[in-house]
Amino acid sequence: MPDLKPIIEALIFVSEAPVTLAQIAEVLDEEKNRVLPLLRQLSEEYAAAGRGILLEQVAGGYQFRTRPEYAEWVRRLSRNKPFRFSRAALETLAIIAYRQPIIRAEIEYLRGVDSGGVLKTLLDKRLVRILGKKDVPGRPMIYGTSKEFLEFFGLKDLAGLPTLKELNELVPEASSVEEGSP
Amino acid sequence: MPDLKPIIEALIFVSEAPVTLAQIAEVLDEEKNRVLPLLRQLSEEYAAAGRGILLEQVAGGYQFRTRPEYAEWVRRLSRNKPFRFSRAALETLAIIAYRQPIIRAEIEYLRGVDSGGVLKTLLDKRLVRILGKKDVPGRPMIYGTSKEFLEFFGLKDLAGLPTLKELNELVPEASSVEEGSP
Amino acid sequence: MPYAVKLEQFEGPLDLLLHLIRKNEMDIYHIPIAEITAQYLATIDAMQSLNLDVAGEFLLMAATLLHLKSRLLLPQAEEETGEEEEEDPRAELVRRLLEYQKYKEAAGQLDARLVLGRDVFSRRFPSPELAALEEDEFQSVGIYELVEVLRDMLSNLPKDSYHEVTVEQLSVTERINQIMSSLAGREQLPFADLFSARPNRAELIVTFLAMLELVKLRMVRLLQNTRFGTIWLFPAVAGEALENLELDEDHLGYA
Repeated sequence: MPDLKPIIEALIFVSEAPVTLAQIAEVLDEEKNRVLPLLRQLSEEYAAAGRGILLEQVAGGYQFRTRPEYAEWVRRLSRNKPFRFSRAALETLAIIAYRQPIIRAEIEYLRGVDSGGVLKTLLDKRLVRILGKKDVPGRPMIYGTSKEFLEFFGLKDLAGLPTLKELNELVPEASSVEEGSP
Repeated sequence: MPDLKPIIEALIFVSEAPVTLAQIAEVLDEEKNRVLPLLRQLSEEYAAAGRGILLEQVAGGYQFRTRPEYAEWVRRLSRNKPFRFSRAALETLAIIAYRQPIIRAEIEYLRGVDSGGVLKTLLDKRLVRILGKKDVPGRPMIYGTSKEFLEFFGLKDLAGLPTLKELNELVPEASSVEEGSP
Repeated sequence: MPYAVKLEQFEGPLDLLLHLIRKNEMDIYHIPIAEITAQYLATIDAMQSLNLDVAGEFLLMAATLLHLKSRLLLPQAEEETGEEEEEDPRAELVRRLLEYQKYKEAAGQLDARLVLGRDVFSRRFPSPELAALEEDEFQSVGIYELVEVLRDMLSNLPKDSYHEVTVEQLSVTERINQIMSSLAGREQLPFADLFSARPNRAELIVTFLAMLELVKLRMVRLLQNTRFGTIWLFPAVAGEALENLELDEDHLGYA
């Protein structure tokens, strides 16, 4: 008979949603009234001083949560989190990287949506820079990638960017299928 | 002066990816060498008997993970079957891990078979990444392992890979499978 | 059939060769090429007879083995034309086999590790604590962002509205009062809710001036959760104080 308490701890720990007593009992193949006192014990152990996590009952289940008094520290950690690319940012960056020099209208034509916001984010993050203005009516700005872009992606130069063709060549069958489709 | 250990516990708990010593020290505004012994203490406390979770050093940071002996129960809760690597994937990963930076032709010479498909799979799974292009005719892409690779295989860093045995003779067939885990 | 082996189990020709050498307990440094070639070819034949698609690499290796065999059959003296002593023709194959074995071994070691998601599990999802934080983690919006929003909205207006004569012209003061009353009793209000569905130029300008005034008077705070995200209005003073607020239009200087 294995020690059930650490198993319960592990089960609750890895679950994104709160885990119910019924779920735990089912996984362990045990009676609920054998599991419940173990949950209470676990909860008490975590509630003891010197711990950063609490076992709480939420939405009909059990879930580990950080102690509320540490919220400020947790917030600080999340603030220091490295910049996360949104899908839109990545799309735009990819288009600029591969099609530069490029103007905003071309980016938007390719993406099919307004890209001003995401362009600005990329300019702010210094991944993209303004190369100049195009000699056409309206003198739109021309965008390209920056030195920081190369550093961020660990590239020596732009020629180091893999081409789509090269990626397709990895799996010859797959690329030929794509070429054949309309 | 707040008790730092529970805060550290909360910070690691709340992160999806392993948290580095530097990140923790920055959030706490403390010297790394004041944080490190606390991390060690935490790690020992979790390693003590009766716990379902371990504090592990992986991919250059710290992360809570369930104890391996409870894998079966965790899988039961999530109703997942354990996945299996193909031998092609494992061989290719091993070659890239030990020989990086490496180009596709070198991988294929070592394996003796076309490896485009398996390379593509490993790129898709983010276990392998493109490091750039090699300065030789044809500018082939250079591959290396990712941070996810370290996380996935529970490695602290690349130096944590077991040294390649210099094999001057044949090893018995089964040994490659049974050979030790950490 | 002499070689009862599962053919699909071989990753490639090197793998198959290693298997044959082991199985026959051959000395890897002195591989009897004739013997191994025969076994190798027999295996490939078996693969083909089972209609297995034999990859080109297997055939290439077969050719290499046959070539090696023929070279070993040649009298040594005739082949030694150079001044250096010729390397054993099998040497490269031996090197490749040992090298391949090394990585095959390493692959097994990787597989034997405690793999995340298979043997050990971590919290690979954003913690509810962080998810909640990200929602109400607002950045302060400066005047610059406000003006940008104004410019964007103006540029999206249809051209003809420039010449539209508005019948009901709102004053800035009236607008301030309107904003404060829609904000009363609420914790926050999306900035965009202050405008009608198709605001005209005058409405936009009056509303913006009212907003600027309220910010200047520190009666509201404008916050944004992400750059270019929704701008939210927060009452900066307690709810009761708002209702008793008297505004002198002349004092504001917008009349």
